[in-house]
This record gives sequence, structure tokens and C-alpha cells, in this order.
Amino acid sequence: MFSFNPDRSQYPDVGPDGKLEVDLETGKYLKLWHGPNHPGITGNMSVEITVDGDEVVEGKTHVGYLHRGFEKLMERRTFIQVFPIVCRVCVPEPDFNEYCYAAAVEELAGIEVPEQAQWIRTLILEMGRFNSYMMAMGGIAGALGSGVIGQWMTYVRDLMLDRFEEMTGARIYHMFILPGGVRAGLPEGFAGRMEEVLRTAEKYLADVDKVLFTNAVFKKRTKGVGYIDPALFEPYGVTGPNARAGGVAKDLRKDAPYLVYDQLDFEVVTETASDIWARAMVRRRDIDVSISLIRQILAKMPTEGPVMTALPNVLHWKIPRGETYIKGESSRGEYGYYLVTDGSGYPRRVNVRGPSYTHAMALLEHLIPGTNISDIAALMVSLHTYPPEIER
Amino acid sequence: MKDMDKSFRKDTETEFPLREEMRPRTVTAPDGQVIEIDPLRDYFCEEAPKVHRKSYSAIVEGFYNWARANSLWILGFGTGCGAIEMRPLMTPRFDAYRYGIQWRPTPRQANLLIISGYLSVKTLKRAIRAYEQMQQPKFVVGLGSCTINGGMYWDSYNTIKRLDDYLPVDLYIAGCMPRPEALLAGLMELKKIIRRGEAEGANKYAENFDWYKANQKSVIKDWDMPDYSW
Amino acid sequence: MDMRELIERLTSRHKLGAPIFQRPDLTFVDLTDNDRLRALLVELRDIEGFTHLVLLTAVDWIEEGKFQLTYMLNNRAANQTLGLRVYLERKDPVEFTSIHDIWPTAETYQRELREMFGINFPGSPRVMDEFILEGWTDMPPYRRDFDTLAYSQQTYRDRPGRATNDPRDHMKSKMYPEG
Amino acid sequence: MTFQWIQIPYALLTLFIILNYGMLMTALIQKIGARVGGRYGIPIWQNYIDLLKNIALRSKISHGVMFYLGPVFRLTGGIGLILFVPTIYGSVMHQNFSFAGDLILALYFVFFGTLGMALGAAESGHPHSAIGVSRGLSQVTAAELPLALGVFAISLQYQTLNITDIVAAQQGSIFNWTLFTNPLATVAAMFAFVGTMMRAPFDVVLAPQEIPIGPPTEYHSSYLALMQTNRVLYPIAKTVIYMNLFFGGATSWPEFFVKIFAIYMVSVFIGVVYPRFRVEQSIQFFLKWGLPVGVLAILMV
Repeated sequence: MFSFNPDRSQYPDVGPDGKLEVDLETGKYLKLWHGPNHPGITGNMSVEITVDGDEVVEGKTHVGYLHRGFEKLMERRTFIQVFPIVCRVCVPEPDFNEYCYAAAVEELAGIEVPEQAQWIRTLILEMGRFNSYMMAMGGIAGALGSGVIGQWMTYVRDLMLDRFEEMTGARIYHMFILPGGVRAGLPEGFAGRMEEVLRTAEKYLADVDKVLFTNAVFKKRTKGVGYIDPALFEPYGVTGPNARAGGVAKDLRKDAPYLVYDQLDFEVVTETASDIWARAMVRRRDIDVSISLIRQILAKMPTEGPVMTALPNVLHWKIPRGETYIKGESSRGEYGYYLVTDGSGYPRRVNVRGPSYTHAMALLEHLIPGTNISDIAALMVSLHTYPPEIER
Repeated sequence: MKDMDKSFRKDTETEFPLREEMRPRTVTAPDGQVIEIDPLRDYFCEEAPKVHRKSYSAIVEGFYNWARANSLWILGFGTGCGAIEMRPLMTPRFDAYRYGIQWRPTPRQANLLIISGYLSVKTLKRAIRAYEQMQQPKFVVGLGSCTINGGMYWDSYNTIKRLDDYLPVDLYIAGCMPRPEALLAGLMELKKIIRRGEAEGANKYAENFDWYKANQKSVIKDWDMPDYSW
Repeated sequence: MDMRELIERLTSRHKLGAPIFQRPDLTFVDLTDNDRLRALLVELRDIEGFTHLVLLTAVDWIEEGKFQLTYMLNNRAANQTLGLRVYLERKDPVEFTSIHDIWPTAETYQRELREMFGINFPGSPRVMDEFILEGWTDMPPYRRDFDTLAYSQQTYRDRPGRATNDPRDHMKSKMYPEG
Repeated sequence: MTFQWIQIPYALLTLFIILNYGMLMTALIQKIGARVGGRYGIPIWQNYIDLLKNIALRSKISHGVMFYLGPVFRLTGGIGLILFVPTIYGSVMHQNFSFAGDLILALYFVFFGTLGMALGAAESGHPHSAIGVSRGLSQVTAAELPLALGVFAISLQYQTLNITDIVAAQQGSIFNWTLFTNPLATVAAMFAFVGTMMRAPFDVVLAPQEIPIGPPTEYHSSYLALMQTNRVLYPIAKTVIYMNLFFGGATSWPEFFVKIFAIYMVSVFIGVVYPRFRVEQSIQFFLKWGLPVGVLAILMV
């Protein structure tokens, strides 16, 4: 039989300055742009790849198509005015921005958050994680040409968005977690309706297990493809499900419990293969964890209690000089806000640490050489990157 | 909100240097032939777009417009965060396929460019190219408040404020972000506009070509492409 | 791991400022001798177990004429985060040591700092390439003396008829009528 | 059978019927695919509107002569296939230009469209087209092997290269079909059938997530309309061959519609739930499974 294992001896090595000396005029290589207008790219970013036949010799990530200058815009808004724009940093999972920003401000201003609000925040974050994974599952299947999974997953996501809408009044940008607590408590009968959604989701996920994860073609396309050496995790800052797929149980929910995660009962999901299959599987199993966490939260959370602390006069709200870093485990890895204040009414500097920042740039560029051109989309989606958190 | 620094003046002097791969150069081909290359001239056609007339018979044109309205092919280019609501639009809950709306991955085959949200200058450059590569008649829909007047990002240095300064917009859908229902309603409205024969954005673009180009070039400082990407 | 002990141990060999123990798992400390940065980082990574570079970013203290660089490191086993702060003189050209060979992912952070703050890291791969902005000729936008509103108004046209309702006035009347 | 002038309008009528049937059937199949995903799906007449819209576009640009000829060749492949294959057995009107060695010609036409497309797409100069074309050619070549072997097997079996004769030999009872008289040849040919229908897992040529729709990337307006016409004609023409060779042909239009739909659905059922093979994986698949079955089929005969 044929052997299609790549032999990289005939390709030039990457130079010390990170550039590959490829002579395009020889006609041996071809430069291709994947994106920004390309169905296989997650969001609005692009990968400039150099191919030799079907094999990719080099890949460069180009971002910045979504840059709005958030960190600059936040510097000229008061602390309370920042809150409506933070969620727009990352579209598919906006709540993490709200939580991290709110927690950072609370810590520097010394505000205590009521317990009820902590539970609701945890609930929102888990719901957001569920949604984000739904998009990732559909994305992985879609990148390999199985569009029907994406249809089902988007449908389930729509159901969850209905619950979000019921709770916060908005589908995508909720603007619900603000410094001091959350805007409101749970609506009447919320738990029952959420249970319905979770049941439907479980039904669809069982179908996904049958159609996708037992599928011979899917196994063939994903097993052993896009392998990340676990030794690369620390140098390249790999966190979250991507690290868990390589057997490293990195999960901030367990490592550094925040909100009420220390009162919840869950296992950190890990796989060992560290390839596309393992990364898809980790996400698939993490959805189950999320579902169980949502159920636990709704069962355990107190039914009564205030959800908001009285804030000082937010028009003249000055926070003394200081700095802090708040992190949380988003669906893609470590999400963090670094907030510096200087004693005035405006933040001095806000820096957003999105997990895609390391995954989609240095790591992806490291992984691409040697892969097949067909696998680029699957590789990117399996890393689960969202460009807006790279460039903000 | 912090007050504006009135003394700040934008740097209008500095020209952006031409990128290396865009500079004229000589190349030796594998067969030993020496070729002079000027990427900005050789690879592109410099022709300006021209106005395409409607067909002579009003009945035929009306029939064509009906077909155009019922076969909207959207270019799959998610330029901003509004793209996240485009996916529910094409999936079971909202299913825009029912109305003859579908995605095309290449601008050549698309008729409808949806600018889904804020446009950074870098994306604007790509959006213009994508728009110009589409075939006439073509339509542009601006999605979200940020395409109308800047919206949330009214004070950002990197996002444009008015989309219709740069591309001929047929319809805006307001909101941050617009829900799929709003999108569907907007697309239905666009269909009505097309059927009335009023969606002549491409001809408008060709007629006011110089004005559009001047606007585009005032924002995009590294203009290293032809005036019209055929 | 006790952070106080660690800082004491490090202070014997490196010039460190007074540490700030922000949270039990978060500490900030200044490094006063900029040349020792690489040695300190390698020591923290290889001996003390701070193997994860969380982020690298800058803060512009324009009043003091300084850039602050923050190297945020994390030790997962001990659940400790250490923010190492370094100060640079704020006069052009601003340059600093690159750490891309200690953490490859630092390459991306340094590209961003070069573009957004104008802090160059000679030797870092592709540091002079455009990263986020394209065709940018103005001053680096994250510097404090760059005014984004003024730039935006001088570049992009407003749509006539836009009325700005500053929430400040609304909130003043609704929430704090007394001031 | 001698040639008569009346055959020309008859053949055109056949073409017209098949075109309309194809338009409606592909839309129906898209609807079925949509239902699997839980959607309502496109209107059944959507293909007509899309076609009309593309013809009605006002501007078109060209990349050279071959760029024009690409879709024309492709359509020629589809139409040629239909014209030389008997559509309805026993009907004077719809037997088209079937003649003694038409099986060979049909096999040639199966390949012809891809070849023409390759030339046209290469002229468009888009790298994705070029990649798509090279994928398409290598996959079609690999898929052709089991088909050719299967066809040889049955031509040995029936001792003829005339499709009409092959169909005639299968009349009478359902057990006279090649499907039952020579199952291995049928299986081998069905490999090729599924492989060339441009559906998952063998849709590497279009592969939207990898090379945005491949060869037709640069095609638009009337060119695209030509290709769309071919997209509905060609699969049916191909299915007609399979129907004639392996499933006993059709003696009337209703039988024809039902059989074509059933055979077509084989590829749809597989396509709807499967992800996509990589090109070398699909070639491997054909060589590993299709080829031995084809060889066995010949040996059996």
C-alpha cells in the first residue's frame, strides 16, 4: 500500500528570525491565503500558508481584522461605563469578560458580593461554556464536512440562548454580571425549563455520539492528526481543553477554585492522545460535566437573598492605585483580566488574556508545517480559537 | 466618559511605505529568462467599473428582479460579531433557506454582501475587494448599529463609522446585535426593495466611483491594490 | 509554597522592590535591575516551578515618564501567580530584552507591545511585522498621549443627527439627584 | 438499428424531461438532507430561480477562452452521456442514439466533463481551483478503476458492448438484473458511483472548509448557470448508466423516476452523515476495497 507519511527532509527549515526562505519563483511552492473570507476559518482571521502539493510547508496567522481597540476604549470610560462594552470582547462566550472584569473591580475597590450572586454567576458561566462547546462540536464536524452535526448543535444552542434570554433579556450580549453582583435573580420556574433544555441536549448529544464519534471516516481523519507534544504545553502556554486532551489535568475550576466551584462536585476530564480526536472528545465529555454542573447549581443554590451590593456613587467612583489579575476557566482555557488602577475614576490599563492568544498564534504556527492542506480547518477548529480575544 | 484631548492632532504627513512584495523587481525564471515584475500593474486590470443598464423591457426586468429577490446568495464573510447570529439564521430554528437565501464561499458567486457588524480598517480593505469581485447586480446590507454610526465603537480609532461612505448600502438592520428575527425581517425588506427595482447599488457605485474611492483611500493608508478589483 | 519565603530567597540574589501580596495566590514584585530579568525568569521557570507565562503586557505611566512591563508567571502545582514588574525609561526608542527563547509564546506578546506601545524587542521573531494594525502611520495607539476619540473624529465622518446622550446626566438625575 | 431524423427531436424531448426531473429531484434531495438536520429546506422550485438569477446577472468577466469552454465541455459531457444511452428500454422515442459499442463511449463521456472542467478551472488562475482540479482528477481516476472492472465483468458476462442489449438481457424477472446475476460487479461499480457523486465522504473536490468549493471558485453568472444545469443533468445521466447496467433498466417513465431516485438516494444516505475523506484516503479506499472486488468480479465471470 501507499505510504503518505510526510518526508520533510527536502523542505527548508525555518530560519532563526522565524521566516522561511521559500523561493516562490521556482514554482515548487504556492502561497495560499485561508481567510479572512474562507468557510474553514473560525471567525475573521486568516492563515497564510505555503504549500508544496497538498502538504503545508509553512503557516502564518494574521489577525487584527476584528481589532476595535477595547483596551484603549476602556481607559476613557468610567468603571461603570466599561461594563457594557467588556462583553463585546469575545462574541461566543461573552460572560467571562463580564465576570473577570467585575471580579477585578470588586477586588480593587473592596466590594463584597452576595452569595446568591456568586451562584448565579457560576450558572451563567456554565451556560456560556455549554454554548461555546456546542459551537465547537458543530465546528469540528463541519470542518470535516459533516454539516448535519452543526445543524443539531446550533439548534440546541438556540434553546440555551432562550434560557439566557429569559434570565438576562438578551441572546448574545447579556450585560448581566456587573461589579457588585448580578442584575437580577432567577425568574420563576427557571429550573424546570432549564431541565427541559438539558434533556433535549442530552438526546442530541447521544445522536452525536452515534453519528460522529463512532464514524470510521471521522476516526480516520482525526486520530493521530494534529498531535501536540505535551512537552509544548508550558512553553506555548496551552491551557484548558487543549491541555486536558494531552493528559494534563489543567482546569482552573479545580486548580484555583473561584466563585462557588469548590462547593460543586465534578471531575476534570482528560484524554491522552493529544490529537484532534482527543480534543474533540474532551469537549464532548466536558459538555456532560457542564450539564451536570448546571443541574447541581440549580439544585444547591439558595433560593432567596440579595443579588447586588449597594455600590458607591458610580459617577464619582474612584478606585485607589493597585493592580490585580483575575482568571477563570473558559471553554477554551485560561481567561484573565489584568486591571491596573491609578486612583482616578478611570481604569489605567485593562489587559485581556484570551486563551486563543497563545493557541491561535504561536502554537498554530508551530503545528501547521507538515500537515495536509485538508487538515488545516480541522486543526484550527480543534484548538477552538476565537479571533476577537486575540486582537480585542 | 473622559473628555477629548483637543490638542491631539492626527499624523497626516507620514506616508506608509510600499510593502516589499509590492515593489517592482526583476526575477529570474527557472528556465533562465529574466522578467521584470511590477506587482501593482502587471497582475491587475486598471479599468474603472461601468454602469450596467437595466434590460430594455420593464416586464423582463421585473421578472429578473423577482428571480434575484428569491435567490439571494450571501457571501460567507463574517466581518464582525454579527456573524454569530448568521449561523442560527441558517439552521433549524430560523432556516433562511426557505426563502432562497444561501451561503456562497466565493464572492464571484454571491450577490449579497452582509457586513456583519463593525468594520475595522483592515477588514474594510478586504470587504471592498470582496464587494468589487461580486457580479452585478449586487447588494450590501449593513448589520448592527456599528455600521450605521459607529455604535458602541463610536470613539474607536480603528473602526469606521458610516458604512455608506465606503460601499453603497441598500439596507441597514439596527441593533447590537440584531436578532435572527430582525435579520429575517431585514432580508424580507431587501427582497421588496429588489423587486421594486430600487436596489441599484452597483450602478451607484460606478457612477460615484471617484467619491467612493476618495473616501476609501482617506481611511486605508496602505492602498496597494488596483482601484477596482475585477 | 510560601510566597514571602520565595521573595526573600530571590531578594538575596536579585534586586527586588517591596512585594505586594494582593491575594493569597497573587503577588506583585518590582525588579529594579533590568539586566537581571532573563536570569531571574529562567530561575523562576526552572527552579521555582513558574513554568507558565500567563501574560506579558505594558502600562504607560506617562506622568512618571516610565513604561511598566508586567511578566505574569504561574506555578500551577502551588497555585501561585507572580507578577514581575519592570520599568523602562519612556523615551524613544524604547527597547528591551526579548524572552522569546525562554517562552516561544512571548513572541506574540512582544509583537503586540512593539505595535501598540512602540516598545521594541530586538531579536524577537517577526517583531517588526504588522500584527494587528495595518498601514498604521500614527503613534502607537495604546500610549496615553494618543487620543482615540480625537483620532476617530479626525478620520471618520459622523452621521449627521447623531445625538450623544451621556449616561452621566441620566444617572445623575435618576440615581443621585443630590450630586 | 438505423438512424432516423425523427430521433433528434425525440432525444431533445428526453433531454428536456430529464432536465426538469433533475431540477426537481436535486431540490427534493436537498430538502431531505435539510430534514435530517431538522430544517424545512429549500422550496422545490428553488433550482429554477437560481438558474434564472444567474442568467440574469448583468456583468461577467472572463479569464480566457478555456474559461468559457470549461463549463461548455462539462455540459457536453452530461448531455453526451444522455444522448448515447438508452433512457427507456423498448421505447422508440426515448432510446436516443444507442448503438453497438455505446458502452465504451459512455465510459468516455463520464470522464470527459471532469477533464473539460480541469482545463477551464486551470485557466481561471485561482489556486483553489487548481487544487480542486488535481484532487478531482486523481479521485475520479481511482474511482474509475472499480467501475471499469465492473463494466468489463458484465460485458464479458453478456458478451456485448451495447447497453440496449445488456438491458434486454436483464428483462423478465427481477432476478435477471445484474444486481443478482453478478453481485460483485455491481458492488464494485457502486463504489465508483458513490465515489463520483460529489457527496461526503468523497467530496474532496468541492470541500468548502478546505478549498472553498474548488474548481468553480471563479465561475459566475452564465458560466455558473451552465454548470448548474450540468450539476442536475450529469448525476442523472450517470445514474441512468448504472440503472441500465445493473438494475434492469426502465421500461416506462414512472419506473425510470423511481429507480433513479432510489439509486441516487444510496449516495445521499451515506453523504448526509459522513464526514469527508482526505484525497489520498479516498484513493486508498478505492484501491483497497473497490479494486479487489472488481478483479474478483471479472474472475467470477
